[in-house]
Amino acid sequence: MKLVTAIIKPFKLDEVKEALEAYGIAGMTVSESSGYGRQRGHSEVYRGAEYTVDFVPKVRIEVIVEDMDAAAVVDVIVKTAQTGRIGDGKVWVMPVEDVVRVRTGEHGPTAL
Amino acid sequence: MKLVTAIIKPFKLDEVKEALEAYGIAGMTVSESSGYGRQRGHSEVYRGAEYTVDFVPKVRIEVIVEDMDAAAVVDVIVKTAQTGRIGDGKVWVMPVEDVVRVRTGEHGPTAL
Amino acid sequence: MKLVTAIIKPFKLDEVKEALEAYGIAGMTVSESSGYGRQRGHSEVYRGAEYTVDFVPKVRIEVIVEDMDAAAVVDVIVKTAQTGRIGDGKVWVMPVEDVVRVRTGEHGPTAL
Amino acid sequence: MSSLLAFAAAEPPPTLDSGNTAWMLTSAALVLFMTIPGLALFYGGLNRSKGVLNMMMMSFGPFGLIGVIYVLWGYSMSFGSKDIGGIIASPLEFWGLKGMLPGEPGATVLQDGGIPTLIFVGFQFTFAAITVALISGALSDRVKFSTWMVFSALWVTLAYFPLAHMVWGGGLLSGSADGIAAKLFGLTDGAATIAPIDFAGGTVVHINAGMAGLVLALIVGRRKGFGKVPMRPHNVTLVMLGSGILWFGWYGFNAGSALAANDSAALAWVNTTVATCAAMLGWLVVEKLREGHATSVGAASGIVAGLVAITPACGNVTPLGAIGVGVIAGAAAAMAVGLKYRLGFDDSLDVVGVHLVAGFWGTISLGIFARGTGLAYGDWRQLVVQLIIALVALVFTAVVTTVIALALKATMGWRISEDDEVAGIDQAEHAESAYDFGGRGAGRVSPLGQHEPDARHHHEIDSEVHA
Amino acid sequence: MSSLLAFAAAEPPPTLDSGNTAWMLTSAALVLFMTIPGLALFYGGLNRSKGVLNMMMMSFGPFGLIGVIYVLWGYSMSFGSKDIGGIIASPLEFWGLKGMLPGEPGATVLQDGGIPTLIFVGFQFTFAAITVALISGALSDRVKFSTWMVFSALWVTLAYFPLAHMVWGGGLLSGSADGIAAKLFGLTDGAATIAPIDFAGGTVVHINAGMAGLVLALIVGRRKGFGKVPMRPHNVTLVMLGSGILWFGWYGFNAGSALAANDSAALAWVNTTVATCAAMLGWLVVEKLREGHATSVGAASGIVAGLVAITPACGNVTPLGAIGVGVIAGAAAAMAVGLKYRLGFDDSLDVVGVHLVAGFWGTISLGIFARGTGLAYGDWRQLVVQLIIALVALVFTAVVTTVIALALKATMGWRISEDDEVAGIDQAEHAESAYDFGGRGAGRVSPLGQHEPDARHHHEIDSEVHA
Amino acid sequence: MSSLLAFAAAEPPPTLDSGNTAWMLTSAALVLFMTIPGLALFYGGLNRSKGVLNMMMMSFGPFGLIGVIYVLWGYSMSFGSKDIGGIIASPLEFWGLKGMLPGEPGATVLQDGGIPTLIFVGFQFTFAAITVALISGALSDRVKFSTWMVFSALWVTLAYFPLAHMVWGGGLLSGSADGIAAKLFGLTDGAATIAPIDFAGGTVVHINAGMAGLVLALIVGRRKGFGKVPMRPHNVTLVMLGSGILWFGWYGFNAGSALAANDSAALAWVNTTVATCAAMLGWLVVEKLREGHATSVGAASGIVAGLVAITPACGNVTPLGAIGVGVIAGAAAAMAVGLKYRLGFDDSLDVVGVHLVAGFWGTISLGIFARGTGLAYGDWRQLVVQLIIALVALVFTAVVTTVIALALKATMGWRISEDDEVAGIDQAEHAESAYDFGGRGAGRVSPLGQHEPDARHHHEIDSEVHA
Ligand SMILES: Nc1ncnc2c1ncn2[C@@H]1O[C@H](COP(=O)(O)OP(=O)(O)O)[C@@H](O)[C@H]1O
Ligand SMILES: Nc1ncnc2c1ncn2[C@@H]1O[C@H](COP(=O)(O)OP(=O)(O)O)[C@@H](O)[C@H]1O
Ligand SMILES: Nc1ncnc2c1ncn2[C@@H]1O[C@H](COP(=O)(O)OP(=O)(O)O)[C@@H](O)[C@H]1O
Repeated sequence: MKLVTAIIKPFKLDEVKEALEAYGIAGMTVSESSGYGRQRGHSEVYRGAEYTVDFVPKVRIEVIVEDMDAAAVVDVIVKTAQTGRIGDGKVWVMPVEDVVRVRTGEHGPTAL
Repeated sequence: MKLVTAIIKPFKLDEVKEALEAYGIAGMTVSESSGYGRQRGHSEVYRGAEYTVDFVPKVRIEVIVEDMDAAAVVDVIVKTAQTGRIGDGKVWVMPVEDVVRVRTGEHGPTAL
Repeated sequence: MKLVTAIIKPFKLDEVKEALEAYGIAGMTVSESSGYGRQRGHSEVYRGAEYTVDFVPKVRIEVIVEDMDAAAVVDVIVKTAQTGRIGDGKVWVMPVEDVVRVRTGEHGPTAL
Repeated sequence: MSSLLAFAAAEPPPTLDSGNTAWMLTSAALVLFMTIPGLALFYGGLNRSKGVLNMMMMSFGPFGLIGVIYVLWGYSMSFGSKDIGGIIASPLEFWGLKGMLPGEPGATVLQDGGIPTLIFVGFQFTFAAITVALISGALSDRVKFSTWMVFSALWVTLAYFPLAHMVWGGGLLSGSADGIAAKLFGLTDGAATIAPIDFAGGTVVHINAGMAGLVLALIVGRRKGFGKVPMRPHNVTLVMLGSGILWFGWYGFNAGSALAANDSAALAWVNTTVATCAAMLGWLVVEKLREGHATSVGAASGIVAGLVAITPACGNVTPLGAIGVGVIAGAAAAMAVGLKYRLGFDDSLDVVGVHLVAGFWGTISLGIFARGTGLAYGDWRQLVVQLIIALVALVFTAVVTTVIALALKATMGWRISEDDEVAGIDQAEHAESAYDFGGRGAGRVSPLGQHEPDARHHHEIDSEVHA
Repeated sequence: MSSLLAFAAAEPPPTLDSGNTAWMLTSAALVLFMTIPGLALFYGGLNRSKGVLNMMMMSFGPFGLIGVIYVLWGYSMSFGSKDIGGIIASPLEFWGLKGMLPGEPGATVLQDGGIPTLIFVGFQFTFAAITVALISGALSDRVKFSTWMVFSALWVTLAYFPLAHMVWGGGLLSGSADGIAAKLFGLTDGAATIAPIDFAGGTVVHINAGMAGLVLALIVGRRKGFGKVPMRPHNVTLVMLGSGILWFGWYGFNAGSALAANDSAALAWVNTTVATCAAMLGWLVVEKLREGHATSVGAASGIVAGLVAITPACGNVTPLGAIGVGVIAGAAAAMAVGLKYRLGFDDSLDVVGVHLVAGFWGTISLGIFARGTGLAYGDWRQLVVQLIIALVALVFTAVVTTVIALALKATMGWRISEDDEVAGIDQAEHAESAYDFGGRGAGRVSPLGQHEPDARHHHEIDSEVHA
Repeated sequence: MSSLLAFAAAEPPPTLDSGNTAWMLTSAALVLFMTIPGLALFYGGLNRSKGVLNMMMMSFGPFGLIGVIYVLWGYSMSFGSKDIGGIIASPLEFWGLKGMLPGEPGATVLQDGGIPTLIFVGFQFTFAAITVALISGALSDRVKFSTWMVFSALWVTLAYFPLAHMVWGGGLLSGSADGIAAKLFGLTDGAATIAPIDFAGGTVVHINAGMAGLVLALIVGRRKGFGKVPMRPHNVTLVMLGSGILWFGWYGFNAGSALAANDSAALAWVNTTVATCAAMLGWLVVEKLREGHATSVGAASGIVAGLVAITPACGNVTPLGAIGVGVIAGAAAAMAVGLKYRLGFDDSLDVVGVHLVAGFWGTISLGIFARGTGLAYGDWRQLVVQLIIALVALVFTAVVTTVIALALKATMGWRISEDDEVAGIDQAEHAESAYDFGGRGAGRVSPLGQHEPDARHHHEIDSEVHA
């Protein structure tokens, strides 16, 4: 199996979730994170001083998939999350040796 | 070495931590996340409208372990975090090529 | 490519970010997390009871790098984040099979 | 403010009453507290977190502006003696509050309860300011701050001051001999036999603000994602806090409108309390029956609905009548707030559902419950009078607000860019974010003035847009 | 409320005093502000975040209910003239506040300070409401909202109104000729020689609420994980805010209980201030010595303990005496709040440790410090009288509360399900969550009324239970 | 407090005025509310989250201490009749408020408005307490709580009471025959021809606190990372709430300083309002021009600057004059707050930029706008007098504060350790953290007293230090 990790813009989360559902992915795990890259942060002003916030809010999605699905899932995410503007994010794929469903103890693909 | 990642129900964190300690694991990293899967979210009501919250709060645990410990650690987590109810979570294992302890610069298993 | 994950003390984030920039790394993803290890938490007192907070706030950095950069990047992080005190954190390296830039759909090293 | 009609005509009593003055000093401060920070917190908490500061600034900003305006021409236009057609008074008569300061001969004019004119001015200012702030709830997350400030100045001058004059300053909607009520049912002792009742501002404040909110919601348009994306309250503790401050301050609003510390103020106090309690229960029961849960946002909203409804009525109904006014207000508003999703207008924080509905109900409820003259006492004429003033106020405001809003749409424009709306109005309009609990994620600090003032604002933001 | 005994007998003075009335209008609003939102925020901030809204609703909900009850039968039962056995008065005499409105002949009855009866009603209502709200601190995170509402109505009627009547309405615990104190040490001029003192509610409010909290904590049982899992305050800034609002509002409670703006109110003002300051220091010093740190939750708690203790005493001790009352109250409560862990009852937010302990101490402190009659002035009889009224109040409340609580346990039940408790009571009982800082994680929005009302509530939640 | 000079000399009128007393009871409570919790929230919200509780405790802690001190010797030193060299009065005369309680013969002394002496004591205490709390804004995140408490006690005694005596108690800076003003321009009817004006505390409160803040910021030194790491407000909704409470409470401060519910209080009410409105606009306009955005922290700060500036002037200028005082105050403070980065002193929350600048401007603005005697009315002598009292106050405070601060530096020390500062002062000094929204991350709970009190505090923390 593979772990697909995607860093995307937060407002794209709902769309990506729906696209993955439509593809047939039934589960995922999401967390908040901050990104640093080409996309610059913003300035804030408080009482006579200005602050630059370097990091930009991002959402981080993790989906475990079967090997054969990995490329397609990456594709779905990339297509849906794309706005064509700087800061759209990254998606990467890593090998997973085993997965277990906590509820049942099942191993491997059936645990998804 | 292996990285064991576990997505579990938040209230199981303390128990899992203790079980891992009992097994001999001395360190881990924990973060907040939200899960999507068979377990459904809940509804909230605000002034004439109802909202469905799709994501369910989860805790994400990362533990680096030596190769031989991986299976046992997965086992400990699964056993302790199990309630038998939908949404108990997933645990997965990935290969790690190197680990370093920042304080000393030690590499490999001794860095744990 | 490789994924370098680093767990460090939060106040070291700015320094590490600058050191990585200086090395030539242009992007990273950061999230808040809590660590458990040799470094102990602290106590808090509220109305006649005392609480021990076991987890210590940490920052989690993820950087995808080309294979040849992995060792050097680990080095830069370890050097910069080091204070020599317990709890400085861990850095680990994992294999990545593919990366995509969401904005353009580019694959592999050029996506970084 | 029941005694204002009398005041408009009567010569002032010669001595100051320290007790009444103490109560008015307190009441005026209480009404200020309703807006700053009460309403701002109530609305801010109901908003999404990316626009909470803008929502608060939509109360704070106009408050500052109207404070200055009220001293310059607002008081004079509302309560001056140089009436123009029953609709407005001359702005020049008391320009800059001239002639009213301590020691000035004609200026130590006292209201009939023996209070200094100046504290009456202060008290009335706070009403004008909160009315404008109330409207802002219809406009969250999408309006240029500059347009909103200009709107505030125009609207308070062209819609609020006239209505205050018509109702409380002896104009068309008052009980004066030239008013509509007198034309309808005749005069007794030189005033309308069946005088319209608006003790503390059902028409002037709530119908006025509610209708303006509806017009603006329609003209300005919806938030991006309205009805699709959830837009739920980001901080309910602020909502509860805001509703509590509003309730507390409302004693100044209602019992203060007796303009004296007397029997009438005490009745207003009790009626305000019991109607609000009943309205909270009314809202919660509707929720419980309809959705299965009584919510805390519902309790806070019921409180506001009850306060609004009892506002015109608090001096003229019995406590049992007040329970009736309240419970119906709470239930009706609870049913009204969902309408915006069906009808498709984005009255973001329910100015229409709460203030227009409850304000209208409160005004006509007097036709039923007013002691002695209501339907419940066998007379139908009060009901007619109340319906008429409510409708006239509604139409007047709708027209004036439409004209102002369209004029601004054509000139300054109302909406911030879509990019800015998605990224969040707090950053776009105020260069701020409300919360920083983690203390992480900021890079450099530079004192202002060390670089060019124009080179650095949020064009750096690569705003996040739906493609 | 020292003058109430006099009032019960005396004929009303003929004229209204606008100064006293102004102060009572203000005081009643201040006491309302203590609960809505003061106490709700104080308790809400001390609670875990998953139950903050329920905790606030446990103040708001009963407040609405008791507002209606007080107008219907509450005032009459507490202060009516038709006494029944020194314990209660007839609920019918002033049902719906009949006969008290402006203009009604026998109704413009004034209290002895020349204030309208209606504002006295309003003032007294706020006391009844806060007393019930205080109890809720013992019950966080685990109680059905419906049971709590029913309890509130029963308890205020069967425990609060009687005690108010006994102490302030001329009943058994007052200084009247038929009271216990008169039986003990005889009469002087038709009233007890050594009259019990409860200036603003040590027995009626704090002992009453504190004891009820203890009984309920025992009958309802502990939160899941009590004593094992940490349950610490989720938002200390709300706690500080709540304590500040409580302190501010308490001037209405204490100085307002003089029922006039006079010397006695001024003394109550100063004593309230200095006792509270001393109590805050007392609590902080205990913490510093015991744990090495003075905490802000400790400061807020010390403030409340001081306010509670000085409540019965504020009109009858010297400022130096008030320092003594306060410092002991703060230190004693700081030591008492840890007890629940040893004794194993889950008085979640320390109603017993703070209100019962400090309220009891404040009541008997008068036996020592009361000007003229306390031990410090060489007389021991006041101490006896104070001990007796404190103990009678304690036992009375314990019995009544136990009966009501057990009856509800057998019928409606007190506890939400374990699943719901673990998932969080805000979601389970109110279908809400307090905070949404991120603005993420919500899926669809649907206007209510478009699907079946019963088919959709939190049975969808797969609640998270300890297996 | 304009009437205090008269009071110092005059014999008290024989009767109590309930209206004036009602207003003073209210005003004193309002001023208390400014600090607890108003200022604490305002400062707390401006602070980083890791020090919000400490910042709030720096208001709460001294408040408790000064409450006790004021009763013991503070009132006597400020307003006693036993003057020592025009600088201070004997602490013994009214020790423990002796002789002032109801019923004590010489003690029912009334102020000239017919108010009980005790409520004047209460009112004045709240001024002393807030002045000390104001200073704390210069010291966030780095100061030992114990040193701050000791400083408070010393400073209020050696700097505040003397200045209150000099200005309001008939001392050197008053209009008395022995004062500086009388020496300059002679006497009329036994008092200074051109009396200094400080209606509600421009010198005594704001110049005093602002200068003390500057001295302490210099002596204590900067926060680690000051000027490099961003230190931005962690919760702007608290800042807005705090500013609203301050504004509301300030009516007690300013209009209450008339010591009566009369014309003068009404003028103070209106001037306070309109100057504050104008100042908010002034600040926002400066920001808009300079940075392109009007911020909400700017609005809140402008409000405070306006309130500060109008404080000395509110009883003696016209409403149009008040607009002038306000708008200049807001603009000037907006420009002043950036200075600290250039000059390199860490006045963390801008006590100098706001209170010293606006307080100084407000005091000398009277030289221009004072009705009848200001420059605008053709007389220059008021300006000279105002400049002199402002400068004398400045120098006096600078000297006294320097001496106290250096003495404490040499003995107790001011700073917490660098480790603690980096980890956060809330944990280090108070063993608390302000927020726990997640409810995760805590391990065990143990009731206090089950292990050794000294073996467990934050030496376990492996504090995180920059190596
Ligand atoms: N080397 C990297 N490793 C991990 N995450 C990265 C890396 N580079 C970028 N990111 C993540 O991707 C996000 C988008 O990258 P950015 O360079 O801003 O835009 P783009 O991908 O469109 O060129 C960043 O905010 C960051 O979260
Ligand atoms: N394919 C997946 N990839 C990553 N995380 C997943 C995946 N499927 C489920 N999860 C995580 O596991 C949690 C539990 O899954 P769920 O389907 O609700 O229950 P169960 O595992 O008991 O069948 C989810 O909330 C989510 O965080
Ligand atoms: N086995 C592990 N797997 C994942 N993270 C770990 C592991 N051990 C430690 N960590 C992380 O590293 C941090 C520092 O570890 P700790 O043992 O406290 O200090 P040190 O690394 O200096 O010996 C921890 O807080 C935790 O976040």
